[in-house]
Amino acid sequence: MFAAFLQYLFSGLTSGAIYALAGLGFAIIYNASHVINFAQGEFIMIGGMASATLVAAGVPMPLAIVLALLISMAVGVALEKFAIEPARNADVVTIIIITIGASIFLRGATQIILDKEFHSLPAFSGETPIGVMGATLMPQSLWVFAVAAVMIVGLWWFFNRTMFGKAMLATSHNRLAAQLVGVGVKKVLLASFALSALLGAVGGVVVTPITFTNYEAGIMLGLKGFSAAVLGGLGNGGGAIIGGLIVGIVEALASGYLSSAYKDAIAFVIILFVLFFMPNGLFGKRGTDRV
Amino acid sequence: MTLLKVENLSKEFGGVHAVEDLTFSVEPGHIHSIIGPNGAGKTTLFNLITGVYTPSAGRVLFQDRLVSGLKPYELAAMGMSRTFQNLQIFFNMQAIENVMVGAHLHLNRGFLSSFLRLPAVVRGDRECRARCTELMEFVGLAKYLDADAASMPYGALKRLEIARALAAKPKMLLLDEPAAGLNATESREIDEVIKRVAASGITVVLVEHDMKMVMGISDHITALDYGRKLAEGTPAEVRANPDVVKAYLGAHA
Amino acid sequence: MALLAIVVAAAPIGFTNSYFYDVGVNAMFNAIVCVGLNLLIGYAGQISLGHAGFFALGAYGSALLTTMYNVPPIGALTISALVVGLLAFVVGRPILKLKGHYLAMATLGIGIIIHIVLKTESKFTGGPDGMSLDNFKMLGFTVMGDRMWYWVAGVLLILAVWLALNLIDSPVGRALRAVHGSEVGAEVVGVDTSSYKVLVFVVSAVFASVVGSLFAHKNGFITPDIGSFFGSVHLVTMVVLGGMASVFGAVVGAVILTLLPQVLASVEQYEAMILGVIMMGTMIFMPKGLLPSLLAKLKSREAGR
Amino acid sequence: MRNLVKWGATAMVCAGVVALAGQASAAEPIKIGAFLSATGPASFLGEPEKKTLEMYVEKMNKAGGVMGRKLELVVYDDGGAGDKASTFAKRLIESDKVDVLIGGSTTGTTMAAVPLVERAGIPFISLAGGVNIVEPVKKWVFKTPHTDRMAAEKVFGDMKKKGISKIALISEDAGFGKSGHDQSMLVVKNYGIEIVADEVYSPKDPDVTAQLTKIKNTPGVQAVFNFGFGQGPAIVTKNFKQLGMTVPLYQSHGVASKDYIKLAGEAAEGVRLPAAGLVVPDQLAATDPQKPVVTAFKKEYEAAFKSDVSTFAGHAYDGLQIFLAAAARAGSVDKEKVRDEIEKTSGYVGTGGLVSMTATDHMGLSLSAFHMVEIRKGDWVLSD
Repeated sequence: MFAAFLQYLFSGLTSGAIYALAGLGFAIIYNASHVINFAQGEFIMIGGMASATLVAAGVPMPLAIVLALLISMAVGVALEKFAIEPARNADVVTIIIITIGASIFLRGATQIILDKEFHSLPAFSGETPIGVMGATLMPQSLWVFAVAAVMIVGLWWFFNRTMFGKAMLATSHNRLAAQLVGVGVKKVLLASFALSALLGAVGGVVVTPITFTNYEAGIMLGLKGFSAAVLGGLGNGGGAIIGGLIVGIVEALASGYLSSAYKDAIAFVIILFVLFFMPNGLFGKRGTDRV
Repeated sequence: MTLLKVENLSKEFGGVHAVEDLTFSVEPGHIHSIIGPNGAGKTTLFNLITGVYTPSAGRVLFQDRLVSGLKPYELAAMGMSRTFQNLQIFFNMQAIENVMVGAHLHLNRGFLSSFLRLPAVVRGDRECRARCTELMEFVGLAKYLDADAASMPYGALKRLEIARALAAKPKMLLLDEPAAGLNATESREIDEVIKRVAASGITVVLVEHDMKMVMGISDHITALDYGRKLAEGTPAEVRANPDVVKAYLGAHA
Repeated sequence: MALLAIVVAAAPIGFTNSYFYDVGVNAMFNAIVCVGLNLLIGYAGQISLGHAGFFALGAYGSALLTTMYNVPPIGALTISALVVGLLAFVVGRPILKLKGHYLAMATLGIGIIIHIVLKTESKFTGGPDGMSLDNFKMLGFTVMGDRMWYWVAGVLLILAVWLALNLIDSPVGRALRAVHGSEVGAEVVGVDTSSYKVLVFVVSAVFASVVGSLFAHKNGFITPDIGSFFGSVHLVTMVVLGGMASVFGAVVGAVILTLLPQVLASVEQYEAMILGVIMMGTMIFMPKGLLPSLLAKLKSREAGR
Repeated sequence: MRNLVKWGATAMVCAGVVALAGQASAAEPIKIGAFLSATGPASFLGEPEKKTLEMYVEKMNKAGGVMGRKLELVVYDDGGAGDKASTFAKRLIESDKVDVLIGGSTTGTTMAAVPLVERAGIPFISLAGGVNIVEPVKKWVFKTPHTDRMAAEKVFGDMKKKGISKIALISEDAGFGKSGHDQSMLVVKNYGIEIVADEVYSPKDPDVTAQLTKIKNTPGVQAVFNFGFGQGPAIVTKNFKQLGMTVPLYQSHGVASKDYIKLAGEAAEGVRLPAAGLVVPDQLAATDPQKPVVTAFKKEYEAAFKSDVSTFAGHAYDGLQIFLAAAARAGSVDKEKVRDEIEKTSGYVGTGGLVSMTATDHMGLSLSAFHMVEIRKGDWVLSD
């Protein structure tokens, strides 16, 4: 009984950590620009596809991964430079449509440049399941947790301990003030896209051995990541992580104890209820309208 | 009869009292000014009176009816209307349409009749447009009759808010710093408008920093500091109050 | 308005066969949904990423009621629209308290939940493989064939546009636009903003439901995919691309995005890339949408003369 | 101002119409229309199908065409969406004026086209598995792949042979898996087998250990049967192994492509599934009439595309061949005559099996067309 519960929990944590990484990317860009980047899932896909293709082509795995991360970052920077930057003052909905357009474009391009098939990467440290009190866990899941944790710590350090990170945070709180003290808003935006593209690609690389990847893999991850970020409260990195874990665990418990057909629906119902009572998500800033 | 009664009203935000145990009343037909240094809680008070915020304690009575807890639109229907310190203009609409929204309560609001464009709606709209044109002229916006709100200068928008509030045919009009950010000429013009509004029988509650204006047009003044009432009375009385001089004028001197 | 009628009436001159009529009908159906959705998104400023769900509910409502309970099509359409309206009313209250991206998330959730239900309850809906239904019959008269559907859709589109134009330029419509401009500003002059938001949410949902019912009858076969997240995104894209807060803009957006895949079908695999570039390009260079941006350009050129 | 709006709208509509009109043209060749899911969730069905059709049309044209006429292929990508499929089918019939329709990679896209195909009266050969495509029989609609019901029957037959009577079903909640699930439920009783656990997953779920744990903890489960395609079954297989489940795992014909083995890796060892002879041409008995056909097809396909052949490619090949043979017998592409001839197809040896259609059977395959295969050392092993 407990073993089953633990297994559901592991299952949920594995999915949840993946969603959390996706959600974190949303949070970073939202923080810097108040843009919801619906192409976030595509960064994950590009990370996975690029590394898998390179490995298949005979490139050693560590090099392939580094290259994949660089490719994804380049795509992120290009997206910001050519699509977001020129439309900076547009409506929120307009920018949403731009990022959706970008995701369609990136999927289309990947499908032509690479292919439409599913790809996988070898698991980083074998495929021998680890038993924990009657439940099992794949070593790769541990990799996902570890990478997620490293990312979170790294981001915390970056935003709180480095000049540039602090500047990025400042911009998100008050763009005008940041400009006054000489923080380049443009540079911050660019950096935020590069950073979340990197984050997405890292996520893409570590989850590919578990979930496989193809040119459409980013759609679902993007959607779940968005859910995670909103549930946690937009712009709150920690919130996105917890949001992702909650979504993953709810799905796993729902399929374990209720109905696997309705597990996604159950997750959304829970998100809806949270929003009804906490309209800014679990950890969102509760702003009273100043009038 | 007293038009507005504020009794022991308090509002706190996370432990900080923006308004504390405040009591005063507004007599019909008066121009009643609320003064106080920045952060004294004037705008919070307005938000409490008009239903934008709900009070933490105390109550508000409008025309002897308990109104705290009611929604702004319900208060509007009872004859309370206001403007904002931070403009709340409908920038996606024309200037005249902004004013016409102000007349919302006095128009045929039936959904089906709007959808089908029934003659009654057309007639109502025509009359409304004519009246709103007059209102815009009244506040001195004659040259903006065809303008989009988004293309108007700041000073004009301040008046547009007044016109919109007037279109609701209020018994009491609350003006939140109508002269802020205006130059001397514009300020004088607003002064005129307020006087004329009051002359037409509408009670005016005014928050304003421009002391010259306040002292010149007010019938009654309530002075606040740190959310509490510091003094009240006629302009002459308040001006002579040593607490006010110390807290308010002193702070500025 | 009159010109829209002329366009609708004259377009078939170029139609050499019923495939063109079919695309025309789809374009106009989408246009009607978008006119309704634009009231919500463009005028009242409330986003919805779940309207394909309402469209699908209308379609499945009609399919279920006509095939399983022998309800006449017009009755099925009406009942479905009422149920969808009621559903939109019930969920609208709590959802529309949310703002911006949170509202987007909530509507997206509603849409996805509807989609999952339609997919899963295969006893009623046939599951992912879809279900079929009969022609639209009314008063002993059967709407059949693409030509006849074309004229039905054309008349309905003109009716929808007329209704929308009426609404926008009325006290109710101004109140809706005021909600977009400033909710507090609208509240303090007596506009019950939350009721108006719910109202327009319901209206746009009913538009989608009615069109969904008709679409189901026209195609004779429906799959749950019509209610997917992409369907909703597609609809929003039409509205935004064509021009928010512009009734004709929504029509233009719907027509373009319905035709585009048909035109791009010949470039096969490049379709997605080109579609993405067009979406991004339009929004970058015309952030207010095609129609309003073009009009503004024309206007400034005229003024410059 | 308002006029401008309208003129703008007119211009758009006209531009669209002109663009569409540019597509239409009529010519001498025999026109084959196909709508396939070359992108979208079913792209690994549509993609090889499309490649196959293109390859063989080109090949036949090089050889001088059919009946002295060239072949012309028009393919549209419906992305797996039913409404798109229906519009493209109409376009193929009305604008491109094709002589035959091949396609509908999935049951949903096929069924979306059925009403208008029946109205227009054009031979239509579907490449999808759903049994409801040909049951009840529709005058103009045929199909080449085995039905999902047959796959289920083959699997249950195999289980029965092994004395298995209690199983768990886990299926994908999209078209293929859902339909397979429903058909399995329908026929399972005929084999004296009871489904004691019934779980589903979404096509893109990253992890299904929760569902499998539930199955693992259901008492009496003697085997697990997974109905799905794409990456889902590979994840199921890996998770199955992870949980240390030891009962036999059966997959459906939806995974009969090498990609599955590649993705699932070692975890796929010992998995059993029903598949057409195409996946194991070398292992077929020398007397098997299918042997030369599938050997040749596999060789040609893999030479042309440098990728492993899948049974889905074979469905398209069979569809094309059945049509061309019928047209040859009819001596023309007259739609009515071709339809009649397709219905008379008898003893055609295809990649999917021996096809003999009748007025009441528009598929013409029997259970013998399926072989049970087992995955051993990363390859298919015939195991009937």
